[in-house]
Amino acid sequence: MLRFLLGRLANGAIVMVLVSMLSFSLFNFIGDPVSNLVGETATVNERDAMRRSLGLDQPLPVQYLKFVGRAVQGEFGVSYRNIEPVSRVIASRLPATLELSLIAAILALGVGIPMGVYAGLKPRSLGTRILQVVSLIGISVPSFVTGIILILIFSIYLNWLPSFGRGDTVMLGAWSTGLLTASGWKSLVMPAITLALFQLTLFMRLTRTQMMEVLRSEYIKFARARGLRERSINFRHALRNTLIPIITVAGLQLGSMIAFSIITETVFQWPGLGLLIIQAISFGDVPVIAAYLLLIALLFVLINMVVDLLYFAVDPRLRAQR
Amino acid sequence: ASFTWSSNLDALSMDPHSTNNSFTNAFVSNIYESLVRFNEKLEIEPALATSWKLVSPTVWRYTLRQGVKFHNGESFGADDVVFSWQRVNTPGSLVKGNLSDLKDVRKVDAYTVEVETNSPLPTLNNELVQLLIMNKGWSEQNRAVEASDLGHQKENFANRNANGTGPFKLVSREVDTRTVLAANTGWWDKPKHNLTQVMFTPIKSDATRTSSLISGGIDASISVPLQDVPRLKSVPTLEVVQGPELRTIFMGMDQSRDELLYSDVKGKNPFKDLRVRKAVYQAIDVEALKRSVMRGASWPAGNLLSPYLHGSPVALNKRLLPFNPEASKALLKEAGYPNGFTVGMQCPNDRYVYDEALCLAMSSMLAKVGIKTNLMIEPTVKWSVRLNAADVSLYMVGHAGLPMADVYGLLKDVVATRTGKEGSLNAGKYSNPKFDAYMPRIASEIDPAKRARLIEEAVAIERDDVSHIPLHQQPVTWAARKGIALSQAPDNQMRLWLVHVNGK
Amino acid sequence: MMLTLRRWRESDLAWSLGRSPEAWISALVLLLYLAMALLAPLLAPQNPFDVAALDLLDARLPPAWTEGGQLKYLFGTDGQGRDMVSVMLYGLRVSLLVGVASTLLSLVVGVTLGLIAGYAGGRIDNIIMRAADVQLSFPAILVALLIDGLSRTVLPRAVHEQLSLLIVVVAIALANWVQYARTVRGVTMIEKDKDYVNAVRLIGMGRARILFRHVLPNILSPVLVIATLSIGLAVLTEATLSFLGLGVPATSPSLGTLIRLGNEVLFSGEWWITVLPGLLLIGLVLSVNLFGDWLRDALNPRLK
Amino acid sequence: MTTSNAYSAAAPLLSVRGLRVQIPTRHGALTALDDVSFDIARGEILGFVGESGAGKSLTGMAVLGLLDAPAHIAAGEIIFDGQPIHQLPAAQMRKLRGRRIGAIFQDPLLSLNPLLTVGYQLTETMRTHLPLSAEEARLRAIEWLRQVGIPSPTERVDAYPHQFSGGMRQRIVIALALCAEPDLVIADEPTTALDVSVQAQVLELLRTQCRERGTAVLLVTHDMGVISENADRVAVMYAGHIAETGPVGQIVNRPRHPYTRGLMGSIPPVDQDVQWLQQIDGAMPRLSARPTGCPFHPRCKHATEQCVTTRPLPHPEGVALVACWHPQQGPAMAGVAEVAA
Amino acid sequence: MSVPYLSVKSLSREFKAQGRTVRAVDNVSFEIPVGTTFSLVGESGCGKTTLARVIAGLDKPSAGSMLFGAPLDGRVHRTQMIFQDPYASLNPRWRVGDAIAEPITFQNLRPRPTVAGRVEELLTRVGLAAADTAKFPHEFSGGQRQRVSIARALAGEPSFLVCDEPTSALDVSVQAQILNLLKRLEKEEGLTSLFISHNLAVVRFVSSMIGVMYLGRLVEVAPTAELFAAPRHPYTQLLLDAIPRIGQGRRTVSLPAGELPSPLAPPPGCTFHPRCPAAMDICRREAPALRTLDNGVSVACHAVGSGGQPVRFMPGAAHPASSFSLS
Ligand SMILES: Nc1ncnc2c1ncn2[C@@H]1O[C@H](COP(=O)(O)OP(=O)(O)OP(=O)(O)O)[C@@H](O)[C@H]1O
Ligand SMILES: Nc1ncnc2c1ncn2[C@@H]1O[C@H](COP(=O)(O)OP(=O)(O)OP(=O)(O)O)[C@@H](O)[C@H]1O
Ligand SMILES: [Mg+2]
Ligand SMILES: [Mg+2]
Repeated sequence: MLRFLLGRLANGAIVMVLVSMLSFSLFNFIGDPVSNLVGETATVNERDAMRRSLGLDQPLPVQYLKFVGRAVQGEFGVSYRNIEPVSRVIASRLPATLELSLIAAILALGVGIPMGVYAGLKPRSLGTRILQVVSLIGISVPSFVTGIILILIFSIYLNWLPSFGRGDTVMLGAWSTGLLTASGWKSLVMPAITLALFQLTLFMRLTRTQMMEVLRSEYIKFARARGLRERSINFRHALRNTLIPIITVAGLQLGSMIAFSIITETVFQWPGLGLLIIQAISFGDVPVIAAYLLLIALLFVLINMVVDLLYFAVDPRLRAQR
Repeated sequence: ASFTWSSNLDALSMDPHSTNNSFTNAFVSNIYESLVRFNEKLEIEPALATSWKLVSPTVWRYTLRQGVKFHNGESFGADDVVFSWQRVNTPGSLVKGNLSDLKDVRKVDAYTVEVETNSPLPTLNNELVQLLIMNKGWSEQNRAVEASDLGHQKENFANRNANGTGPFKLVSREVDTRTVLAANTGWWDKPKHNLTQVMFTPIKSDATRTSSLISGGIDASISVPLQDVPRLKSVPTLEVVQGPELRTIFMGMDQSRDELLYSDVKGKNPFKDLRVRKAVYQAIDVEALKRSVMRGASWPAGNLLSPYLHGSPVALNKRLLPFNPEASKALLKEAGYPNGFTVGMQCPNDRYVYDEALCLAMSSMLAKVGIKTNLMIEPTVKWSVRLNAADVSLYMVGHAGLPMADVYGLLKDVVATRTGKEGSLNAGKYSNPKFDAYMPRIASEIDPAKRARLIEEAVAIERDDVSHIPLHQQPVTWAARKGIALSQAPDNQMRLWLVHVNGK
Repeated sequence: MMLTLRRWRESDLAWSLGRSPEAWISALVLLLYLAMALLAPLLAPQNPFDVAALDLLDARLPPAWTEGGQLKYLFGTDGQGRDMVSVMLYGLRVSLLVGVASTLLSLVVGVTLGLIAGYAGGRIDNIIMRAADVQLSFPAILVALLIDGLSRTVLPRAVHEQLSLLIVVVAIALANWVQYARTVRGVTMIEKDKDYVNAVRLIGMGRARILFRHVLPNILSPVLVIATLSIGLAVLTEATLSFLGLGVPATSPSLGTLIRLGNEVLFSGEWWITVLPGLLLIGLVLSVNLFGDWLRDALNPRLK
Repeated sequence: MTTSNAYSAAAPLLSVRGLRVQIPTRHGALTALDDVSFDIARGEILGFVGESGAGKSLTGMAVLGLLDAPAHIAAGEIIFDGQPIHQLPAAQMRKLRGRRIGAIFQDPLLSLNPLLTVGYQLTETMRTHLPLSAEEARLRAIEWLRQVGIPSPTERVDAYPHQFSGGMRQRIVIALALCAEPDLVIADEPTTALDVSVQAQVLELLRTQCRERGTAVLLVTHDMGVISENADRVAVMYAGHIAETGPVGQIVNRPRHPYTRGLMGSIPPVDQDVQWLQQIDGAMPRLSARPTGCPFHPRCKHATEQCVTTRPLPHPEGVALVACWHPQQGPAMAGVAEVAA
Repeated sequence: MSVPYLSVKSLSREFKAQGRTVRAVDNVSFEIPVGTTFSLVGESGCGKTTLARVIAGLDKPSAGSMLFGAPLDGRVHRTQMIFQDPYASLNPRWRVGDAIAEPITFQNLRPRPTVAGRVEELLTRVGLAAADTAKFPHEFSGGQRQRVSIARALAGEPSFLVCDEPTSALDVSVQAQILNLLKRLEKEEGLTSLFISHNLAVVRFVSSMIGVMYLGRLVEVAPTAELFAAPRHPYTQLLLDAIPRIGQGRRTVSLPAGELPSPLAPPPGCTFHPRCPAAMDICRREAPALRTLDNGVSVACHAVGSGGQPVRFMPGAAHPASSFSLS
C-alpha cells in the first residue's frame, strides 16, 4: 500500500516536470505581455527596456531554469497583470473555483447517478427514453449558450437570480466561501448548473450502461434466486458494483470541471481560476499561466491518488492484494 | 446614494505609477489627483494646484492648494509632489514614458513647486494630469516609495491600498470581483456628486453585463456593446448615452518594404504607390461601415485626429476622396494592377469596437475592386506583437491621443518616422521628412495660434499622402438607470465626482 | 461487396437498428447532414467565401417569413450580409470536417499508441501512459494555444494562416487521443493473451503484423463507439474554442463561429443569427450522440 | 414437513407439465424447450443431463421464474407443492425463491457479490425470509459456514468472497442456497468449475445437507459420472425435449433411447482401455433449425420414416419413460463401437 | 527404446506477481518418444498450461532446457497448438477459411493456387464441410470450432502438436469426436504430441505415457497402463479415486480434506504433505526427487519404497451399490 502510494507519487512527479516544461514552452506562444504592460503607444526603447527587465531577452533554457528554481520554492513570481505574487493571486481564486466545481460535481453525481440508475433499471421505459434524449440535448448545447439562456430566463425574465459574481463571501481563515450566505447560494445556482450539465449527462449515461451490465451479472441473478428484495438488489448489490468505474470517471471529471470552468466563469464573471486564466491568456500574464498549469497538473495527480484510495475503500479485492 | 457600475475591464492595480493602462489610470483618478485635471469637456482645470505661471521658457511654477488632506488625514504639500515625481522615476514605474518631456520637479516652498521641461512644452498641463500625487509619509511608512517592479518580482503596498487626495477613498478591493469606494467627505472641492458608496464590478462577458443592467444588478455600464443598444433603450428604466470617442480607427499600409508581405505581388510593394493607397481609400465605404457594421454609431473621419483632441485641425475633418469603386479600379489599373492583387490584412479581434466585423466588411469591399485580402485576425496579445515587429501589410489600428488628449501624441506615435522614440504605432513605417520636420516645432510652440497652423500644415501633408486611411471615431456607449446623471466624455473615463443619483 | 452488404442486412446490428426509432431517425438525420455538408456548394444560393459577392447593405436581414425579411434570404442574413442558409450549409461543412477530421486523427494516434502500450507493456507502456497523464492535465483550450503558437514558429508565415482549420483539428485531436489510447490499451492487454493471437505467434508472425491484422479488428467496436460520441464533442469543442477566439477564422464559418457571433447579438433581437445555427448544431450533436448511444448498446455483447 | 393441500402427501413436490419456453427473435420465436414434463418427489435428487445447449439450464430457470427476457414460458405448467407457480406475480414468486426453492449456479466466483462479506450475504438472505434478529442471523450464518465445512467460521464470516478458494466459495454458495431452508434446490452444474478432488467433496456436502433436511434437488450437469453417483432418477435432455427419464441404474446401465446410449458410449472409461470411442456423428441441431419429428433423427442410425414425420411422446419402457419410436435394448458399453475411418 | 522427439530437462518457469515469485513450473524433466502422445494431468492451476506454453515456444523458461530431436522422416520441426477455449482460439473477425489458410500462406508451405484446395481438404479431414470456409467462428458450435482449431493446427504441418485441454469445454459426445480425431492423426501421421488434461479417463484414452503434476512439479511419470494399474504416488491415487464412476451407484467418498495450497505460498518440503495420509516427518522438510523405478515409472515420494511396489496410501472409495453412509 505504501509502496503503491510512493510509486504513484513518483509518477506524479514525472508528470509535473513534463507539464512544467510544456507550460513553459507555452509562454513564447501566448503572445507578448510587454505591450500590455508598457501600453501600446510605448516607444521601441521602452519596450526593449521592459523586455530586458522581465528577462524575456534571455535564452529559453535559462528562463526555464530560473523558473524551475523559483517554482520549487513555491515562488512563481509576480503576476504581470495584477502586480501581485502569483501564489496569492491563485490562492485567492482557488476557493471560488473549488466551491463551484464541488457543487457542480455534487449536482452532476447526485442527479446523474439516480437518473442513470433509473434508466438502467427500466431501460425500455418511456421515461428512460425521454430522459436520454433530453439529457443529450444537455450536451449538445455549448455551455456558453446554456449560460446565456439561463441568464435570460432567471435573471432577466424572472429576476430571481443574479447574473454575475459570487454574491457575498465570508472569510473562513484564508478561505473565502460563498456557501455561508444566501446571496452566495443564489449566485451559485446558475454557474453550477451550467458547469454540471455536461457531466450530469455523462454520469447518467455511464451509470446506465454500468447498471445494465451489472444487472446481467451472475451474482445479481443469484441474489434474485435467493428471493432478495428488489430494492436491496438494485441498490445494495448492483449500484455498489457500478460505483467502481464511476469513481474513475468522477475523478477525471472533477479534474476537468476545474480545468474547464473557464467558459462558465467567463459567462458568469465568477471570480475563480477559469476567469483568471482566460484573462491571463489575453494579457499574456505568463507567470500566472505557468502556475495555473502546474496547479492543474498537481490537481490531476492528487485526484488520481484519491481515486486509487477510493478503489481500496470500495473494492475489498484490492484491499487484500496490497 | 450608492452607485454600482461596471465595465468589461478591471483596473490592474491601485498604484497610480505601476501600470500604464488607460482604464486603470482613469479608475485611479477617482482616488488620486494631480496638480491639474481634465473636466468632462477635456479642458484643463486646477486641481491640487490653484495657479501656474511660466518663469522661463522651460520652467513653470505651480502654486499648490492649501488645506488639502490625504485620505489618511495627512496634509498635502510640495514634498508630496516632489516625492511623487521621484517615485515616477523609479525603475518599476510605467508612467515615466508619459512624462518624458519633464526634466525635474523642484520644491520652492511648502506650497510651491517648479517644473522644468526639456524644451518649451505647450502641453505640459496635459502631461501633468498623469502625475498623480501620492503621500510621502504614507508611502515611506508602508514601504511603497518605489513603484512595483515586475522585473524584480516586487509588489508593494500601494498595489492594493490607496491614499490619495481625491473625491473617493478605497474601501476594499477584490480583483475581477469588486472594488468598493466611499466618498471622501473631507474633499477640498465642492462635490457635484451625491454618492456615498461606489461599487465597481467588472463583467467580462458582454451579454452578462447587458443582462445585469436589465435585471438591475448594476446601475451603469461604461462598455455597452452596440448591438445591445436597442434592447437597452427598450427597457423603460434605462437610458443610453452615446458620443464619439477620441479614438480614431484607421488602416495602415506597409510602405517601407521592397516586397509586400503576404501578397502575390513579387518584387515590389504596391503600397509605395500613392495611386494604390488612394485606390484602397476609395474602395472603402465608410458610410456603409457606419450604417451596417457600426449600427449607425460612428463618426466617419476625415483625418486621424478626433475633433475633440486639443489642437485638432477641424477644417481637415472631411474625407479626402469619395467612396468610388470605379475610380478605385481605374487607379489600380493606372498603377499597373488591372486585376488587383492579394494582400494580407491584419486585425485585432478584441481591441476596438467591431474590429473583426469591420475587417470582414472591408475585405468584401476591397474584393469588389479586385484587392483580395488574406485576413489575419488575432487577439490583441498577438496582434500587438505584429505591430511592434512591423510584421504587417494592410492593418487596422487606432489611437485616441491619450493620455494627453492632444494631437501631438497621436502624430508622434502614428505618423512620425519610426525610430527608437517615435512612430511606435507606425507599423507601416510611413516616412515623410517634410512631415517629420514639423514635429519638433509643434512640440515646443507655445503660441496656440501658431501651433494650430503648424498642425494644420503637417496634417495636410500626411493626409494628402494617404499615410493611413482614416475610418471613423468609434462611439463611447454608456447606459445607466434613469435618473442617474453621468457625465460622459470622449476619453471614456468615468468621473465619479460628477455622477448624480436622483431619488433615494 | 455484395456479401458484406448482405451480411450487414442480416446482421444483428441492422436488426437492432430497425427496432430503435431513435437510432434510425438519428442515422437518417446524420445522412441528411452529411448530404447537406457534402453538397453545400450545390445547395447554397450564395458562396460565403466569395467576399466580393457580399453586400453590406443586406446585413442582418431577418428570415423571409418575418417582417422585413426578403424571399432571397430564406433564413435572413448575418452581420456581414451573408445569406444564413448558405453560411449554415458551409458552416455545417466546416464543423463536420473539424469533427470528423479531429476524431479520425485522435483515433489514429490514440489507437496506435494504445495498441503499442497494451501489446508491449513494461517501459513503453509506462511512457505512453505518463504522456496520457500529462495530456489529461492540459485542457483542450490550452492545447489549442500551444499548437497554434507552435505552428506559428515552425511554419512559414503565409502557410500558417491557411492552416488555422488544420490547427484546430490537431488541437482537438491532441486533447482527445487519450481516451482511445486508454481504451485500446485495456482491450489490447486482454486480446493479446487470447489464444488466437498465440496461434499466429506459433507460425512466427511478427508483432506489428499481429497487432494490425489480428488484434486491431477486435478492438474496433469500442473505438467506434468512442469515435461517434467524440465527433459531437469535437464539434462542440470547436464552438467553444471559437467562443474564446481560438477557433477557425470567421471567414470560414463553422457552426461554432456562427453561434459565437450570433450569441453577441442575441439581445438585440437578431435571434436568427444564433438560434438557427444553434438548432442545426444541436440536431447534429444530438443525432450523433443518439446514434453513438445505440451503437454502444448494440455492439456490447454483454448487453444483448 | 407438513403438506396441507389438495394433493396427497405422495404427490410430487414439483411437477412440470408440458413446459414450453420460447425466445422471440427477429426470425420468429425459437422454441428452446418443448413439451418438457417431469416430477420431483420430496427429498429426491433428480439428475438432468444432456448435451450443452439442450435446455437444462433453461428448465431450471423456468422453474425459478428467472428466465432472462425475452425468453418466456409459452405453454405448460409448473406446479410446486400443489400450487401452480408459472404465472405467479413477481412479488409472490420472489417470496418463494430462496425460501421454498433455492438455487446454486455454476460458477462460484461469479455467484457471490465481490463487494459484500459472505456473512452479510448469508444474513441478508435469511432475514429476508425468516423472522430473525440481526444477532440471531449472524449466529446462524456462522453455524452454516461451519456446517458446510469452512474452518474457523467465526472469523471468516466477515471475509469477502475473494478470500476463499474456489471450493470454499462453492460451499458458501450451497450454504446460501440452503440457509432459508427451501424444499427444493436447483443446482445448475454446481461443480463444473471445480477440480475433480474438490468436486467430490462439494457434491458430497450437497448430498448430505439435502438428505438431512429432506430437500429435493434438481441436479443439472453433463457429467454422467456425477449423475451416476448422486442422483436417484435421471432425465436426459436432447434439443429441448426430454428423451428419457428413469431411475439412475436403469438409465446408466440399460439406456433405451439411442441418444442416451450414444451419450453413455462416448464417455471414455477410466477403468478400461479402449481403441476408439463411440461417437454420435453430427452436431445437435441449432435452435433455429430443429428437425421435424424426433429431433434426434438426423443423427440416429435407427431412424425411420416415422421418426422424420412424427415426434415420439414419452412412453413407459420398463421403469423409464422413453420418447423414441425405436427404443433399444441391452447395455450400452463404452468404446465398443468402431469408428468409420 | 524409441528415439525421444523432445527431452525436457529441469525446466522451470517463474512469475513475479505482486512482489512475490510464483514457481508455476518447478524443475520438470521428461521425454516424449517420436510418434507418441505424452499426457500431463493435474488439478487446475498446477502449471500445465504454463509448461505447455513454454514447450510450444510461446513463453521463455526461467531455467532448464528443451531439446527437440530430429524427426525420423527428416521433416522440419514445427510446433502447433490446440487451445483449451474454443471460443477464444479463433479470431472472431476472420473467416474460418482465412484463418486456416494463414499458416499455409505465411509459412509458404504450399503454392498459392493450391491453398484453397488444401483448406477444404483440411476441413473435410476434421469432419466439417468445404462450404464452411466462408463462415465466421460465431456460426459454429463449440465442438465445431475446436475442429476448426485442429484444422488450423494441421495446416501448419506440425511435427509436434501441443494440446492444452482441448476438450475440457466440450461435452462428452463432442469430446468423443475430437479425441477420436486426435488419435487417428497420431496413428496416421505419426504425430508426436503433448496432451494436457485434468481428466484421467480422457488421458487414458489418448496417451501412452502420463505425467502427473502437482503444484508445478512432476510427482509421477508412468506408462499409461502402469499408472492405472498401480498408481504409486498418493496424489495419483487421490486423483483416480476422485473421478466419479459410472454405473457403480452411490459411493462413500472419504477423500482427505484440504484443498490445493496456494502456489504463492507453497508448503515446505513435499508440497503434497498437508493433504497426504502417509505424510512423514521428512516430507515436511525435504522435497522428494523424481526417482526412476525399474518398470519405466518415475515417482517423487518419500513413502514409495525403493523397489517401487505400489502401496495403497489413500483410504480409497468403496462403491457399494446399495447403502450410503455419510462421513
Ligand atoms: N436469451 C436467450 N436468447 C437466445 N437463445 C437462448 C437464450 N437463452 C438460452 N438460449 C438457448 O437456449 C438453448 C438452451 O440453453 P440452456 O442454457 O438451457 O442449455 P444447457 O443445456 O444448460 O447448456 P449448457 O450445458 O451449455 O449449460 C441453447 O441453445 C441456448 O443457446
Ligand atoms: N502470467 C502469469 N503471472 C503470474 N502468475 C501466473 C501467470 N501465469 C500463470 N500463473 C500462475 O501459475 C500457476 C500455474 O498456472 P497454469 O495456468 O499453468 O495452470 P494450469 O495447470 O494450466 O491450470 P488450469 O487447469 O486451470 O488451466 C497458477 O498459480 C497461476 O496463477
Ligand atoms: Mg447450462
Ligand atoms: Mg490451463
